[in-house]
Amino acid sequence: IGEIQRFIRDDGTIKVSRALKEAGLRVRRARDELMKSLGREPTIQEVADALGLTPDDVILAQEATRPPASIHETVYE
Amino acid sequence: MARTNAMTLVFPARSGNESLARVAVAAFAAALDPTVEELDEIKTAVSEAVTNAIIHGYPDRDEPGEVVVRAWIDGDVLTVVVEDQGAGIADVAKAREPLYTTRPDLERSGMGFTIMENFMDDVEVESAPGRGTRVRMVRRIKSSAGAPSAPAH
Amino acid sequence: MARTNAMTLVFPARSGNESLARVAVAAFAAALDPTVEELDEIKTAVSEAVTNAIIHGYPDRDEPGEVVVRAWIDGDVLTVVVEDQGAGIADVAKAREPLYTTRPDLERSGMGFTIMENFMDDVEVESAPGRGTRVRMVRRIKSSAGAPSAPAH
Ligand SMILES: Nc1ncnc2c1ncn2[C@@H]1O[C@H](COP(=O)(O)OP(=O)(O)O)[C@@H](O)[C@H]1O
Ligand SMILES: Nc1ncnc2c1ncn2[C@@H]1O[C@H](COP(=O)(O)OP(=O)(O)O)[C@@H](O)[C@H]1O
Ligand SMILES: [Mg+2]
Ligand SMILES: [Mg+2]
Repeated sequence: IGEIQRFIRDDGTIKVSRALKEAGLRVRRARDELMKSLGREPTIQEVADALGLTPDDVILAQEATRPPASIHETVYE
Repeated sequence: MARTNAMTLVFPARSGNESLARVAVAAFAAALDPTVEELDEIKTAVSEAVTNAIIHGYPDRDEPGEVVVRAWIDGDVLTVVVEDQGAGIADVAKAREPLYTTRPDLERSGMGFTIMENFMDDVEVESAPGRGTRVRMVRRIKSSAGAPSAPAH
Repeated sequence: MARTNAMTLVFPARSGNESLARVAVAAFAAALDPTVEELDEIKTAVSEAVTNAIIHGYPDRDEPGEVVVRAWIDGDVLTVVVEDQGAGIADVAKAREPLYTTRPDLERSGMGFTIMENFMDDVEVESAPGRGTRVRMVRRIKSSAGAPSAPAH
Protein backbone atom coordinates (compact mmCIF):
# COMPACT_ATOMS: atom_id res chain seq x y z
CA ILE A 1 0.00 0.00 0.00
CA GLY A 2 2.93 2.30 0.58
CA GLU A 3 3.75 1.94 -3.07
CA ILE A 4 0.12 2.40 -4.03
CA GLN A 5 0.02 5.57 -1.96
CA ARG A 6 3.02 7.07 -3.77
CA PHE A 7 1.64 5.72 -6.98
CA ILE A 8 -1.53 7.78 -6.86
CA ARG A 9 0.21 10.72 -5.16
CA ASP A 10 -1.98 10.65 -2.13
CA ASP A 11 -1.42 12.05 1.35
CA GLY A 12 -2.64 8.90 3.08
CA THR A 13 -6.10 10.12 4.07
CA ILE A 14 -7.73 8.52 1.05
CA LYS A 15 -9.74 5.36 1.72
CA VAL A 16 -8.05 2.08 0.93
CA SER A 17 -11.11 0.96 -1.01
CA ARG A 18 -10.73 3.87 -3.44
CA ALA A 19 -6.95 3.65 -3.71
CA LEU A 20 -7.11 -0.06 -4.48
CA LYS A 21 -9.86 0.38 -7.05
CA GLU A 22 -7.77 2.93 -8.91
CA ALA A 23 -4.74 0.66 -8.71
CA GLY A 24 -6.90 -2.22 -9.92
CA LEU A 25 -7.78 -0.34 -13.10
CA ARG A 26 -4.08 0.27 -13.77
CA VAL A 27 -3.34 -3.40 -13.15
CA ARG A 28 -5.91 -4.29 -15.80
CA ARG A 29 -4.38 -1.84 -18.26
CA ALA A 30 -0.81 -2.97 -17.54
CA ARG A 31 -1.81 -6.58 -18.10
CA ASP A 32 -3.36 -5.72 -21.49
CA GLU A 33 -0.30 -3.74 -22.55
CA LEU A 34 2.08 -6.51 -21.48
CA MET A 35 -0.02 -9.08 -23.37
CA LYS A 36 0.53 -7.04 -26.53
CA SER A 37 4.21 -6.29 -26.02
CA LEU A 38 5.17 -9.81 -24.83
CA GLY A 39 2.77 -11.72 -27.05
CA ARG A 40 1.79 -13.91 -24.07
CA GLU A 41 0.20 -13.74 -20.65
CA PRO A 42 2.40 -11.74 -18.28
CA THR A 43 3.30 -13.20 -14.90
CA ILE A 44 2.10 -11.52 -11.74
CA GLN A 45 5.66 -10.32 -11.10
CA GLU A 46 5.88 -8.76 -14.57
CA VAL A 47 2.67 -6.81 -13.96
CA ALA A 48 3.93 -5.73 -10.54
CA ASP A 49 7.27 -4.59 -11.99
CA ALA A 50 5.57 -2.63 -14.78
CA LEU A 51 3.63 -0.65 -12.15
CA GLY A 52 6.31 -0.40 -9.47
CA LEU A 53 4.10 -2.41 -7.09
CA THR A 54 4.62 -5.65 -5.19
CA PRO A 55 2.77 -8.79 -6.34
CA ASP A 56 0.83 -8.57 -3.04
CA ASP A 57 -0.41 -5.08 -3.90
CA VAL A 58 -1.39 -6.27 -7.38
CA ILE A 59 -3.42 -9.08 -5.77
CA LEU A 60 -5.15 -6.70 -3.34
CA ALA A 61 -5.87 -4.26 -6.15
CA GLN A 62 -7.36 -6.98 -8.36
CA GLU A 63 -9.57 -8.12 -5.50
CA ALA A 64 -10.87 -4.58 -5.01
CA THR A 65 -11.99 -4.35 -8.65
CA ARG A 66 -13.52 -7.80 -8.76
CA PRO A 67 -17.14 -7.72 -9.85
CA PRO A 68 -19.45 -8.48 -6.93
CA ALA A 69 -19.50 -12.23 -6.38
CA SER A 70 -22.65 -14.22 -6.77
CA ILE A 71 -22.47 -15.13 -3.10
CA HIS A 72 -23.32 -11.58 -2.13
CA GLU A 73 -26.35 -11.59 -4.39
CA THR A 74 -27.54 -14.95 -3.13
CA VAL A 75 -26.84 -15.14 0.59
CA TYR A 76 -28.46 -11.84 1.45
CA GLU A 77 -31.58 -12.17 -0.64
CA MET B 1 9.78 -32.98 -4.34
CA ALA B 2 10.06 -31.52 -0.87
CA ARG B 3 7.35 -29.25 0.42
CA THR B 4 8.83 -25.79 0.18
CA ASN B 5 6.14 -23.78 1.94
CA ALA B 6 2.72 -24.19 3.52
CA MET B 7 -0.12 -22.15 4.98
CA THR B 8 -3.33 -22.75 6.91
CA LEU B 9 -6.13 -20.18 7.05
CA VAL B 10 -9.18 -20.57 9.30
CA PHE B 11 -12.20 -18.28 9.29
CA PRO B 12 -15.91 -18.36 10.10
CA ALA B 13 -18.31 -19.35 7.32
CA ARG B 14 -19.44 -15.82 6.61
CA SER B 15 -20.22 -14.47 3.20
CA GLY B 16 -17.39 -12.16 2.15
CA ASN B 17 -14.67 -14.37 3.60
CA GLU B 18 -14.19 -16.13 0.26
CA SER B 19 -12.37 -12.93 -0.68
CA LEU B 20 -9.93 -13.35 2.24
CA ALA B 21 -9.27 -16.92 1.11
CA ARG B 22 -8.71 -15.79 -2.50
CA VAL B 23 -6.20 -13.13 -1.50
CA ALA B 24 -4.31 -15.37 0.95
CA VAL B 25 -4.00 -18.27 -1.50
CA ALA B 26 -3.07 -15.90 -4.35
CA ALA B 27 -0.35 -14.24 -2.25
CA PHE B 28 0.89 -17.67 -1.23
CA ALA B 29 0.91 -18.99 -4.82
CA ALA B 30 2.59 -15.83 -6.11
CA ALA B 31 5.93 -17.30 -4.98
CA LEU B 32 5.67 -19.61 -8.03
CA ASP B 33 5.36 -16.52 -10.26
CA PRO B 34 2.23 -17.68 -12.10
CA THR B 35 0.74 -15.74 -14.99
CA VAL B 36 -2.13 -13.43 -14.17
CA GLU B 37 -4.42 -15.92 -15.93
CA GLU B 38 -3.15 -18.89 -13.93
CA LEU B 39 -3.62 -16.95 -10.73
CA ASP B 40 -7.16 -15.91 -11.78
CA GLU B 41 -8.06 -19.54 -12.39
CA ILE B 42 -6.68 -20.65 -9.03
CA LYS B 43 -8.53 -17.84 -7.25
CA THR B 44 -11.78 -18.75 -9.01
CA ALA B 45 -11.44 -22.43 -8.04
CA VAL B 46 -10.71 -21.45 -4.42
CA SER B 47 -13.72 -19.11 -4.45
CA GLU B 48 -16.04 -21.86 -5.64
CA ALA B 49 -14.85 -24.33 -3.01
CA VAL B 50 -14.98 -21.79 -0.18
CA THR B 51 -18.38 -20.46 -1.27
CA ASN B 52 -19.68 -24.03 -1.21
CA ALA B 53 -18.37 -24.53 2.32
CA ILE B 54 -20.03 -21.28 3.42
CA ILE B 55 -23.44 -21.68 1.81
CA HIS B 56 -23.89 -25.46 1.53
CA GLY B 57 -21.64 -26.66 4.37
CA TYR B 58 -23.17 -24.31 6.92
CA PRO B 59 -26.64 -23.39 5.65
CA ASP B 60 -27.58 -22.06 9.11
CA ARG B 61 -26.48 -18.43 8.76
CA ASP B 62 -26.85 -17.68 12.46
CA GLU B 63 -24.20 -20.06 13.69
CA PRO B 64 -21.38 -19.99 11.17
CA GLY B 65 -18.99 -22.92 11.51
CA GLU B 66 -15.32 -22.79 10.56
CA VAL B 67 -13.82 -23.10 7.10
CA VAL B 68 -10.21 -24.27 6.87
CA VAL B 69 -8.11 -23.54 3.80
CA ARG B 70 -4.72 -25.20 3.61
CA ALA B 71 -2.22 -24.77 0.80
CA TRP B 72 1.26 -26.01 0.13
CA ILE B 73 3.85 -25.89 -2.61
CA ASP B 74 5.95 -28.87 -3.76
CA GLY B 75 8.34 -27.73 -6.45
CA ASP B 76 6.08 -26.08 -9.04
CA VAL B 77 2.88 -27.74 -7.82
CA LEU B 78 0.31 -25.93 -5.69
CA THR B 79 -2.16 -27.95 -3.63
CA VAL B 80 -5.16 -26.27 -1.98
CA VAL B 81 -7.48 -28.06 0.44
CA VAL B 82 -10.79 -26.49 1.49
CA GLU B 83 -12.53 -28.13 4.44
CA ASP B 84 -15.70 -27.68 6.43
CA GLN B 85 -17.27 -29.72 9.20
CA GLY B 86 -20.76 -28.95 8.07
CA ALA B 87 -23.64 -30.66 6.29
CA GLY B 88 -21.64 -32.95 4.00
CA ILE B 89 -22.75 -34.42 0.67
CA ALA B 90 -24.68 -37.69 0.38
CA ASP B 91 -23.86 -38.40 -3.29
CA VAL B 92 -20.57 -36.79 -4.33
CA ALA B 93 -20.70 -38.12 -7.92
CA LYS B 94 -24.10 -36.53 -8.44
CA ALA B 95 -23.01 -33.26 -6.77
CA ARG B 96 -20.09 -33.02 -9.23
CA GLU B 97 -22.35 -33.26 -12.29
CA PRO B 98 -22.59 -30.02 -14.26
CA LEU B 99 -25.72 -27.99 -13.45
CA TYR B 100 -26.56 -30.11 -10.41
CA THR B 101 -27.54 -27.94 -7.46
CA THR B 102 -29.54 -28.54 -4.30
CA ARG B 103 -30.10 -24.79 -3.86
CA PRO B 104 -31.84 -23.43 -6.95
CA ASP B 105 -33.58 -21.09 -4.48
CA LEU B 106 -30.25 -19.29 -3.96
CA GLU B 107 -29.86 -18.95 -7.72
CA ARG B 108 -26.92 -21.34 -7.66
CA SER B 109 -25.80 -22.44 -11.10
CA GLY B 110 -24.65 -25.93 -10.17
CA MET B 111 -21.35 -25.22 -11.97
CA GLY B 112 -19.02 -24.90 -8.96
CA PHE B 113 -17.39 -28.32 -9.17
CA THR B 114 -17.23 -28.11 -12.97
CA ILE B 115 -15.34 -24.81 -12.71
CA MET B 116 -12.91 -26.29 -10.16
CA GLU B 117 -12.30 -29.28 -12.46
CA ASN B 118 -11.71 -27.05 -15.46
CA PHE B 119 -9.29 -24.71 -13.71
CA MET B 120 -7.31 -27.21 -11.65
CA ASP B 121 -5.34 -30.27 -12.78
CA ASP B 122 -6.95 -32.53 -10.22
CA VAL B 123 -9.93 -32.22 -7.86
CA GLU B 124 -10.76 -34.76 -5.17
CA VAL B 125 -13.85 -34.53 -2.98
CA GLU B 126 -14.33 -36.42 0.27
CA SER B 127 -17.55 -35.93 2.14
CA ALA B 128 -19.82 -37.53 4.72
CA PRO B 129 -23.34 -36.32 5.57
CA GLY B 130 -23.37 -34.56 8.92
CA ARG B 131 -19.58 -34.59 9.15
CA GLY B 132 -18.35 -32.24 6.47
CA THR B 133 -16.56 -31.93 3.16
CA ARG B 134 -12.95 -31.76 2.06
CA VAL B 135 -12.03 -30.60 -1.46
CA ARG B 136 -8.41 -31.11 -2.55
CA MET B 137 -7.26 -29.29 -5.67
CA VAL B 138 -3.90 -29.54 -7.40
CA ARG B 139 -2.46 -27.19 -9.98
CA ARG B 140 0.98 -27.18 -11.58
CA ILE B 141 2.24 -23.69 -12.41
CA LYS B 142 3.54 -24.06 -15.93
CA SER B 143 5.10 -20.64 -16.15
CA SER B 144 7.14 -21.33 -13.06
CA ALA B 145 10.78 -22.26 -12.94
CA GLY B 146 10.04 -23.97 -9.63
CA ALA B 147 10.03 -22.17 -6.32
CA PRO B 148 12.99 -19.86 -6.88
CA SER B 149 13.39 -18.69 -3.32
CA ALA B 150 13.42 -22.21 -1.88
CA PRO B 151 16.65 -23.25 -0.21
CA ALA B 152 18.42 -26.24 -1.75
CA HIS B 153 17.51 -29.42 0.07
CA MET C 1 -19.25 -4.90 20.82
CA ALA C 2 -19.72 -8.31 19.29
CA ARG C 3 -16.89 -9.91 17.38
CA THR C 4 -17.92 -9.49 13.79
CA ASN C 5 -15.24 -11.51 12.04
CA ALA C 6 -12.07 -13.44 12.77
CA MET C 7 -9.19 -15.19 11.02
CA THR C 8 -6.29 -17.44 11.93
CA LEU C 9 -3.27 -17.89 9.68
CA VAL C 10 -0.53 -20.45 10.37
CA PHE C 11 2.70 -20.77 8.40
CA PRO C 12 6.28 -21.97 8.87
CA ALA C 13 8.83 -19.45 10.14
CA ARG C 14 10.43 -18.89 6.76
CA SER C 15 11.74 -15.56 5.67
CA GLY C 16 9.33 -14.18 3.08
CA ASN C 17 6.24 -15.33 4.93
CA GLU C 18 5.91 -12.00 6.74
CA SER C 19 4.58 -10.79 3.41
CA LEU C 20 1.83 -13.46 3.43
CA ALA C 21 0.82 -12.39 6.94
CA ARG C 22 0.80 -8.74 5.92
CA VAL C 23 -1.43 -9.24 2.88
CA ALA C 24 -3.84 -11.58 4.73
CA VAL C 25 -4.29 -9.11 7.60
CA ALA C 26 -4.66 -6.27 5.06
CA ALA C 27 -7.40 -8.17 3.20
CA PHE C 28 -9.08 -8.93 6.54
CA ALA C 29 -8.86 -5.35 7.89
CA ALA C 30 -10.04 -3.89 4.58
CA ALA C 31 -13.60 -4.66 5.74
CA LEU C 32 -13.25 -1.66 8.12
CA ASP C 33 -12.39 0.51 5.11
CA PRO C 34 -9.39 2.25 6.71
CA THR C 35 -7.42 5.01 5.03
CA VAL C 36 -4.34 4.06 3.05
CA GLU C 37 -2.21 5.38 5.90
CA GLU C 38 -4.05 3.42 8.60
CA LEU C 39 -3.73 0.17 6.66
CA ASP C 40 -0.09 0.89 5.90
CA GLU C 41 0.63 1.31 9.60
CA ILE C 42 -1.19 -1.90 10.51
CA LYS C 43 0.70 -3.82 7.82
CA THR C 44 4.02 -2.46 9.04
CA ALA C 45 3.27 -3.42 12.67
CA VAL C 46 2.25 -6.93 11.60
CA SER C 47 5.44 -7.24 9.55
CA GLU C 48 7.61 -6.28 12.50
CA ALA C 49 5.94 -8.78 14.84
CA VAL C 50 6.04 -11.63 12.31
CA THR C 51 9.64 -10.89 11.31
CA ASN C 52 10.56 -11.08 15.01
CA ALA C 53 8.85 -14.46 15.35
CA ILE C 54 10.71 -15.73 12.28
CA ILE C 55 14.21 -14.48 13.03
CA HIS C 56 14.31 -14.24 16.84
CA GLY C 57 11.68 -16.83 17.78
CA TYR C 58 13.16 -19.53 15.57
CA PRO C 59 16.82 -18.66 15.02
CA ASP C 60 17.52 -22.21 13.78
CA ARG C 61 16.87 -21.77 10.05
CA ASP C 62 16.91 -25.50 9.30
CA GLU C 63 13.90 -26.43 11.38
CA PRO C 64 11.39 -23.62 11.04
CA GLY C 65 8.69 -23.69 13.71
CA GLU C 66 5.18 -22.35 13.21
CA VAL C 67 4.01 -18.77 13.41
CA VAL C 68 0.34 -18.16 14.20
CA VAL C 69 -1.33 -14.87 13.29
CA ARG C 70 -4.86 -14.30 14.59
CA ALA C 71 -6.98 -11.27 13.94
CA TRP C 72 -10.48 -10.24 14.80
CA ILE C 73 -12.74 -7.25 14.48
CA ASP C 74 -15.01 -5.91 17.24
CA GLY C 75 -16.97 -2.96 15.94
CA ASP C 76 -14.31 -0.60 14.58
CA VAL C 77 -11.45 -2.17 16.53
CA LEU C 78 -8.95 -4.55 14.96
CA THR C 79 -6.91 -6.87 17.18
CA VAL C 80 -3.95 -8.81 15.79
CA VAL C 81 -2.09 -11.47 17.77
CA VAL C 82 1.24 -12.87 16.54
CA GLU C 83 2.49 -15.98 18.30
CA ASP C 84 5.48 -18.29 18.15
CA GLN C 85 6.55 -21.21 20.32
CA GLY C 86 10.20 -20.43 19.94
CA ALA C 87 13.06 -18.96 21.95
CA GLY C 88 11.09 -16.49 24.03
CA ILE C 89 12.37 -13.28 25.64
CA ALA C 90 13.99 -13.18 29.10
CA ASP C 91 13.47 -9.46 29.75
CA VAL C 92 10.50 -8.07 27.85
CA ALA C 93 10.83 -4.52 29.21
CA LYS C 94 14.40 -4.36 27.96
CA ALA C 95 13.48 -5.90 24.59
CA ARG C 96 10.87 -3.17 24.08
CA GLU C 97 13.40 -0.34 24.58
CA PRO C 98 14.15 1.61 21.41
CA LEU C 99 17.36 0.51 19.68
CA TYR C 100 17.69 -2.63 21.86
CA THR C 101 18.58 -5.67 19.74
CA THR C 102 20.18 -9.01 20.48
CA ARG C 103 21.07 -9.50 16.83
CA PRO C 104 23.22 -6.60 15.67
CA ASP C 105 24.93 -9.23 13.47
CA LEU C 106 21.72 -9.42 11.38
CA GLU C 107 21.77 -5.65 11.01
CA ARG C 108 18.65 -5.40 13.14
CA SER C 109 17.79 -1.87 14.15
CA GLY C 110 16.17 -2.68 17.49
CA MET C 111 13.18 -0.55 16.48
CA GLY C 112 10.61 -3.31 15.89
CA PHE C 113 8.67 -2.92 19.14
CA THR C 114 8.92 0.87 18.96
CA ILE C 115 7.34 0.81 15.50
CA MET C 116 4.53 -1.49 16.71
CA GLU C 117 3.87 0.85 19.66
CA ASN C 118 3.82 3.90 17.43
CA PHE C 119 1.48 2.42 14.84
CA MET C 120 -0.94 0.57 17.11
CA ASP C 121 -3.09 1.88 19.98
CA ASP C 122 -1.98 -0.85 22.34
CA VAL C 123 0.77 -3.49 22.27
CA GLU C 124 1.04 -6.27 24.86
CA VAL C 125 3.92 -8.75 24.91
CA GLU C 126 3.86 -12.03 26.81
CA SER C 127 6.93 -14.21 26.61
CA ALA C 128 8.76 -17.01 28.40
CA PRO C 129 12.27 -18.21 27.54
CA GLY C 130 12.14 -21.54 25.74
CA ARG C 131 8.36 -21.37 25.39
CA GLY C 132 7.65 -18.59 22.96
CA THR C 133 6.24 -15.12 22.52
CA ARG C 134 2.79 -13.65 22.00
CA VAL C 135 2.35 -10.07 20.78
CA ARG C 136 -1.17 -8.62 20.93
CA MET C 137 -1.80 -5.38 19.05
CA VAL C 138 -4.98 -3.33 19.02
CA ARG C 139 -5.92 -0.59 16.58
CA ARG C 140 -9.15 1.34 16.31
CA ILE C 141 -9.96 2.42 12.78
CA LYS C 142 -10.95 6.01 13.34
CA SER C 143 -12.06 6.50 9.79
CA SER C 144 -14.28 3.44 9.83
CA ALA C 145 -17.92 3.91 8.94
CA GLY C 146 -19.99 4.81 11.99
CA ALA C 147 -17.04 6.32 13.84
CA PRO C 148 -16.54 10.12 13.83
CA SER C 149 -13.71 11.02 11.47
CA ALA C 150 -10.95 12.31 13.72
CA PRO C 151 -7.59 13.57 12.44
CA ALA C 152 -4.81 10.97 12.40
CA HIS C 153 -2.73 10.93 15.58
N1 LIG D 1 -19.05 -27.95 1.11
C1 LIG D 1 -20.25 -28.49 0.80
N2 LIG D 1 -21.08 -28.92 1.78
C2 LIG D 1 -22.29 -29.45 1.48
N3 LIG D 1 -22.75 -29.60 0.22
C3 LIG D 1 -21.97 -29.19 -0.80
C4 LIG D 1 -20.69 -28.61 -0.56
N4 LIG D 1 -20.15 -28.31 -1.76
C5 LIG D 1 -21.03 -28.67 -2.68
N5 LIG D 1 -22.14 -29.22 -2.13
C6 LIG D 1 -23.32 -29.77 -2.83
O1 LIG D 1 -22.97 -29.97 -4.19
C7 LIG D 1 -23.87 -29.25 -5.04
C8 LIG D 1 -23.15 -28.80 -6.30
O2 LIG D 1 -22.14 -27.83 -5.98
P1 LIG D 1 -21.69 -26.78 -7.09
O3 LIG D 1 -21.27 -27.56 -8.31
O4 LIG D 1 -20.72 -25.86 -6.49
O5 LIG D 1 -23.05 -26.04 -7.45
P2 LIG D 1 -23.85 -24.92 -6.62
O6 LIG D 1 -22.96 -24.42 -5.50
O7 LIG D 1 -24.14 -23.86 -7.64
O8 LIG D 1 -25.08 -25.59 -6.08
C9 LIG D 1 -24.42 -28.15 -4.18
O9 LIG D 1 -25.69 -27.68 -4.64
C10 LIG D 1 -24.51 -28.83 -2.82
O10 LIG D 1 -25.66 -29.63 -2.74
N1 LIG E 1 9.33 -13.34 18.83
C1 LIG E 1 10.49 -13.16 19.49
N2 LIG E 1 11.17 -14.21 20.00
C2 LIG E 1 12.34 -14.03 20.67
N3 LIG E 1 12.91 -12.81 20.86
C3 LIG E 1 12.27 -11.73 20.38
C4 LIG E 1 11.05 -11.84 19.67
N4 LIG E 1 10.66 -10.59 19.32
C5 LIG E 1 11.59 -9.75 19.78
N5 LIG E 1 12.57 -10.43 20.42
C6 LIG E 1 13.75 -9.84 21.11
O1 LIG E 1 13.50 -8.45 21.28
C7 LIG E 1 14.55 -7.69 20.66
C8 LIG E 1 14.01 -6.37 20.13
O2 LIG E 1 13.08 -6.59 19.08
P1 LIG E 1 12.87 -5.43 18.00
O3 LIG E 1 12.48 -4.20 18.73
O4 LIG E 1 11.92 -5.93 16.96
O5 LIG E 1 14.31 -5.22 17.38
P2 LIG E 1 15.14 -6.13 16.35
O6 LIG E 1 14.22 -7.16 15.75
O7 LIG E 1 15.64 -5.16 15.33
O8 LIG E 1 16.25 -6.78 17.15
C9 LIG E 1 15.14 -8.63 19.61
O9 LIG E 1 16.48 -8.30 19.29
C10 LIG E 1 15.03 -9.98 20.29
O10 LIG E 1 16.07 -10.18 21.21
MG1 LIG F 1 -21.02 -23.92 -5.72
MG1 LIG G 1 12.36 -6.74 15.08
